[in-house]
Amino acid sequence: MTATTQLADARISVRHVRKTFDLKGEEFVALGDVSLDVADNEFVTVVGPSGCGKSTLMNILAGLDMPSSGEALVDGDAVTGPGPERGVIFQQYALFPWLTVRKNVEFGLKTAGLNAKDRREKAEHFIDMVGLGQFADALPKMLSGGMKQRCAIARAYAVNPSILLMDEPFGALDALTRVKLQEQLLDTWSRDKRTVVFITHDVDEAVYLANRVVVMAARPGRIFEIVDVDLPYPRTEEMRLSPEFAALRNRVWNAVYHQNP
Amino acid sequence: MTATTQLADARISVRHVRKTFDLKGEEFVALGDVSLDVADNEFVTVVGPSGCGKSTLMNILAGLDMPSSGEALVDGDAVTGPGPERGVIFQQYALFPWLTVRKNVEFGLKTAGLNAKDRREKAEHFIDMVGLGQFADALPKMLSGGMKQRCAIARAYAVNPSILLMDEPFGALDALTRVKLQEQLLDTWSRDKRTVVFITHDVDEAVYLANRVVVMAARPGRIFEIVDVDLPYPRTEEMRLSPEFAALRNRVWNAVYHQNP
Amino acid sequence: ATSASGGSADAPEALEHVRFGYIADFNGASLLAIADDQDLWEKHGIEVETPVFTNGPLQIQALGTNDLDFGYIGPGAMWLPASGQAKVAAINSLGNADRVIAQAGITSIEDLKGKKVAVPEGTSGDMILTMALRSAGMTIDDVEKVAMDPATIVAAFSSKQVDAAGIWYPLIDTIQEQVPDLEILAENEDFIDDVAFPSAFVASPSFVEENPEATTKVLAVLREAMDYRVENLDEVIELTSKMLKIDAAALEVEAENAKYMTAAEVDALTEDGTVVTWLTALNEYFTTAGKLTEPTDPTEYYLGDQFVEAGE
Amino acid sequence: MVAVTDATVRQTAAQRSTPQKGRSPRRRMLVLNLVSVAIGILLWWALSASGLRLPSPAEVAVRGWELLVDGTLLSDTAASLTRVLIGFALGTLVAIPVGFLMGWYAWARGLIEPWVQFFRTIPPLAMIPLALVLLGIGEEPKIFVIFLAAFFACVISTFQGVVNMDRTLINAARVLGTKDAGIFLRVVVPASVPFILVGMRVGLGAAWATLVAAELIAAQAGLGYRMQNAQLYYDLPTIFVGLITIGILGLLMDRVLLFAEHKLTGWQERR
Amino acid sequence: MVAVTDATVRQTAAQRSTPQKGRSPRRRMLVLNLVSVAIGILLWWALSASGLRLPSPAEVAVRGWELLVDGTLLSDTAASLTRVLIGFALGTLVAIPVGFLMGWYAWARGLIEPWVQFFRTIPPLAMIPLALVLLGIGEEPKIFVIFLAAFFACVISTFQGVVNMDRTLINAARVLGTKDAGIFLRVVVPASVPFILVGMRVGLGAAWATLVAAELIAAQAGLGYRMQNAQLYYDLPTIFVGLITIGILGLLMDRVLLFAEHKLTGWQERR
Ligand SMILES: Nc1ncnc2c1ncn2[C@@H]1O[C@H](COP(=O)(O)OP(=O)(O)OP(=O)(O)O)[C@@H](O)[C@H]1O
Ligand SMILES: Nc1ncnc2c1ncn2[C@@H]1O[C@H](COP(=O)(O)OP(=O)(O)OP(=O)(O)O)[C@@H](O)[C@H]1O
Ligand SMILES: [Mg+2]
Ligand SMILES: [Mg+2]
Repeated sequence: MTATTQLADARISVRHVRKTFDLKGEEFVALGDVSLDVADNEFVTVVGPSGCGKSTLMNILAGLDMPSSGEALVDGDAVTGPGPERGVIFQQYALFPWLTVRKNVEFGLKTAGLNAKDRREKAEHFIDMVGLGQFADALPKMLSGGMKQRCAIARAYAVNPSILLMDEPFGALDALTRVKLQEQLLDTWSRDKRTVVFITHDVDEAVYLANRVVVMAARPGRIFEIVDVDLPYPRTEEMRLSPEFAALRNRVWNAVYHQNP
Repeated sequence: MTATTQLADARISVRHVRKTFDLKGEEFVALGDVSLDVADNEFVTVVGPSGCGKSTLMNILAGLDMPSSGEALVDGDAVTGPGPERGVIFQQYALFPWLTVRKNVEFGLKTAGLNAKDRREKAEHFIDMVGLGQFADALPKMLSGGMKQRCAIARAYAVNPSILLMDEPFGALDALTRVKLQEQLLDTWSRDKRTVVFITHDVDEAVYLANRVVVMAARPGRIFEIVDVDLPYPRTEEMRLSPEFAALRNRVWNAVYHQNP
Repeated sequence: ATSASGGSADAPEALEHVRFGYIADFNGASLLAIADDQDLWEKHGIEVETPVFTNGPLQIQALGTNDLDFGYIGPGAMWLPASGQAKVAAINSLGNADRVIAQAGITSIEDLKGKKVAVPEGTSGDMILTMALRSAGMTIDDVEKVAMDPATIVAAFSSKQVDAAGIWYPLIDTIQEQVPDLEILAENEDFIDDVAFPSAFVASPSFVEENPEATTKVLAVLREAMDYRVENLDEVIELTSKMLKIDAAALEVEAENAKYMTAAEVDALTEDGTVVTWLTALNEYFTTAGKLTEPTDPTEYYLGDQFVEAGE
Repeated sequence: MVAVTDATVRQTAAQRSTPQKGRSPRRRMLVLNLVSVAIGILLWWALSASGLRLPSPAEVAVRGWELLVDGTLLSDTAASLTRVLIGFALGTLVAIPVGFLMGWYAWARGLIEPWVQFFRTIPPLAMIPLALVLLGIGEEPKIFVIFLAAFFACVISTFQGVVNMDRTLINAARVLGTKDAGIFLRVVVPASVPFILVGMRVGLGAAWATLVAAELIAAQAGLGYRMQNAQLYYDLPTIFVGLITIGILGLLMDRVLLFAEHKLTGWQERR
Repeated sequence: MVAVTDATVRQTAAQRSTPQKGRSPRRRMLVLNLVSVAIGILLWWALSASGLRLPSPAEVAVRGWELLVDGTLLSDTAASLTRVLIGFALGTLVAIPVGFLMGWYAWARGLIEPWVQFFRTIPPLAMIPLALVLLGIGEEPKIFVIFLAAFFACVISTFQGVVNMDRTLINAARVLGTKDAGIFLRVVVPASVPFILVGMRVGLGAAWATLVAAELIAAQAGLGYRMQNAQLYYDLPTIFVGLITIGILGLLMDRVLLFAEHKLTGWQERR
């Protein structure tokens, strides 16, 4: 079962993307015919069982991997490589181990050509935002897992991309920090009109943040169901406790739960 | 505020452990005077904000790092290095990238001196248990994040240690897989009389699994509160929905939430 | 090197620049030490540069690439001028330092049959061994020849890894300290009638052709120094020792084992054809040894006339 | 630049998903290699024709043919190859455990390092008299000199590989109950393979490069010996035949190492 | 074995938490170094006393003193050091971008690799005639020969470093908008530092070891030249003074590299 939506003004569109890997000589289908359109300023979350191809899909959108067939378009052009308009947060953080937190966050700013002072100011802002102020001069090896993840978030935010591709960005964070960062993300998203594709395992989180929740299924990796979330923004803590929210959460839960008998 | 419990028959006891790191010339207190006893066959979960010293504490228990002062005892002996009775699951998986999933799981069995056939059988069992059967011959680089984590879990389980030290072991797993593995863990824990120290960010998970939930606080890393979970085992899905569970969850939530004003 | 300033009365015009290579032993360096000490270069209007080399063939190569104008070679490298790669500008000395030595108990050349004999290929040590074997009616194939460089032979002979060697003083002195009872089976004088072991100064053919005057001036310097060397050998040893920073005692041994001639003596030997005979004999040796296929006539590469001329 | 980057992505993707196309980049590589060699030979020809005192490729080819026909080249190659192979094999075999000891145990490092550092700066030429006194004039001193060259190149690399190891993997092995010997064999060695292979490749070069020095020690045959001999007689074509033979043999052995590396480090995500 | 492992753990812990104690292991290392050197010298003394034809440490010390007093040692050292430093610096400076090109662009690899592989197996001794033909007898050919030795050791390492790079870091830089040049300078170079430093350390050894060969080319002064000269008269003490000076200089330069490495790779979790 494949769910497809075709939007006229899609910022991102994935058209019949198929991705196979060579797994010890056999062809392994990581993604089998995935199609998806994401509108401008849309917030899409992706949930699905481990190994269903979420990261693979994100790599293709980021331009780091090419589909075996089909194509991914961003702003109407086929994706052939990474672009500055797309910011990526990797599942494995991918911090530069030889740079301090500050230098990591400044990395993209330097590429963008900002001068030292602007870089520093901007980096400072995002480092404080993720609560790493005290560790601005620490190397990645001195950070805890959650702190590394926050550093990666600050790095991606700093270059101010109009599309954010986030692979389980809050997975290693405690509940409190997570809620804070969720709020911040929604805040910038609504203020700066970003387009977000957000992979998560937390169904609550998926519903709380999204315009639409994409539920994927495995073997082969495909879109199982797309759940529209009709709750208004800004979302509040009360909404989390509302029956509508519970209903949506259950729908997503069931979609994830019952796909694999 | 330091909460201390002294048990007579503690399997693990942490006595006034302090751990400092050198952070760019300054002394950073990762753990300041932590004391904790874990009884035999107890299931202790640890929650706390990112960077509060959970992994540091676990490294000390594992014998991979030494406290700056104080001591950690296992079965009454000071911990001076890793021991075969303590199995560890690392926050960063730490799979051997040159070995297949199967060989990774067999690694500890080979050290234990099992013959090839027994190793293979045992490995097969645990690989199937974490749902990686199809990927037994895949290298770590071919696995998704959640699959790597499951491989690390299988590797730790395979050597059958009587103490399990688990650092966010289910953090990268989808809800469904996570629940399955929680059940399996509780199952073996109660059947094989293990002692488990389990770090997590998921308050639900912490309450659902534990005899006691240790809530840590940061700056300096310390034990903020210990919440006894008086729910009977085996725990069921219904229990998760019970008011007692909700009350406990709220207590833990509040402990985590309100420690940092 | 000598400074360019303060030209002498003989040479008011611009000094000729000459690059003169040498090897840092007594035979190779003594004339340069004298010329330097006596300011002979300036006297003859030459500004000299004296790069030091560790062997002859490398200098010949440098002559060929125009990095050097003159050089110094031992008898073992004499086939290089004979194959047209350099001119022999002057004969320096007659070597008398080469010996075939053997471990105690080996008393004749004939005893060497089947024995391990170390030899630095393409040197006068190689030559004396070949001559010695030939004089006993043998060839190199009758012994087990092991090629090594000279310093290695010292180690090999001293530690009795080889039975015999074709080698020279002062290295033999060093060996003798370790193996006092070594036997000397042959020396240069044994073959004085057949072949001499002359060391020589060589020049780049193009330099000689293009700068005949400078060549003559250089030869004049050499002549003067040669005379001085014969007369003041002890002093020259001191001078050379200072220049090379080598113990005078070692140089003395070397000096004892060579024959030094005055310019006039060399003139005489040149004019009566003796020098050409030596060179021809060497060519024959090199041809039989397989190093040369078509040797040039020595008169074509020995600048005897110019040498004599330079004295007039 | 962007175009190239994209090409890389595409190629990676193609390689991963369609194995049957995997041969094409390899063939392209071979073509590039051949083009490069052809350019080199042309350059050489031009240089030798332009009056530089170099033998022309044709002269060298003729001389090579002569040496091949009269058997010299084969027997020389056999002699040299044997020496290099034995010396190199021994050198790396000893270097890997020694490098490990140095990287792993502070005491071993303290004791061994000064000597490794000291001896590896000493030219092989200078080692010859010592080798001869200690080992005679047979094959042993020659192999010993080559051994040293390979050893020193490889020991530094292995050491660095051990020192640079990811600690978490060692920790993972330790908590699985593995002791030092097991950690060495099963964790440190595989994880250091990239470094060890650098060491082996550099060591292989060093071994060949030392050959001439080694064959100063009373060699009866061998490429280095032949070249030295030729140098005395200024026989440039023979020297070139020797150089080219050594170059080609070195290249072939390097390919074998590269192949081994490919097999051994396939687990890495690499370009 | 277990005891040692535990000691390591403790030491790591101590180092991390109490910086003022950090000096103690370093001092211990120095003591071990000194012990090792002392043992070496004793062994040498014993060997020379036992009738092996080696000069005794005392003789060598006396000769060293003489050479020092008359200024020869200093001027030789200055001459050799200049050559090695220039050759080595040029070698590594060229090797790093070339190694990167080879690792990054398939075409560059295809074109360059055969020649790198070929030339690095060619002994420096055999390069001398060529160097002389091309560059004359000044400082250039000497520096060139040393340059080659350093270059080839370093280029292989850099290449390997680039090839073995963690792809995710490159991807991280690419999604931040960085182009090839930036990726090279800001990602590949720092990430390859451990490999590059192996190359530099091996290259440094190679540079010193090549010195003797380099100074065959009409050197006026220099340690290699002095040793060669001494060989004419089999002046072993002078040769030993040369060897030891080279060894010590090599050791010191290696320490500088190690120090640089420590600064540059402090970000790594290491033993
Ligand atoms: N290089 C590769 N070679 C072979 N198989 C691969 C490779 N990369 C990914 N795969 C396979 O593709 C599938 C999808 O992987 P992907 O990383 O996209 O999963 P995911 O949905 O992100 O899972 P998770 O939630 O665990 O991170 C997995 O089964 C994985 O084994
Ligand atoms: N090598 C080190 N040098 C300096 N500081 C360190 C080092 N290792 C850990 N720390 C600091 O110790 C603190 C505790 O780290 P730890 O990894 O134990 O946190 P954690 O509770 O596991 O956090 P998380 O939930 O994010 O994994 C952090 O602030 C971290 O910066
Ligand atoms: Mg993933
Ligand atoms: Mg942690």
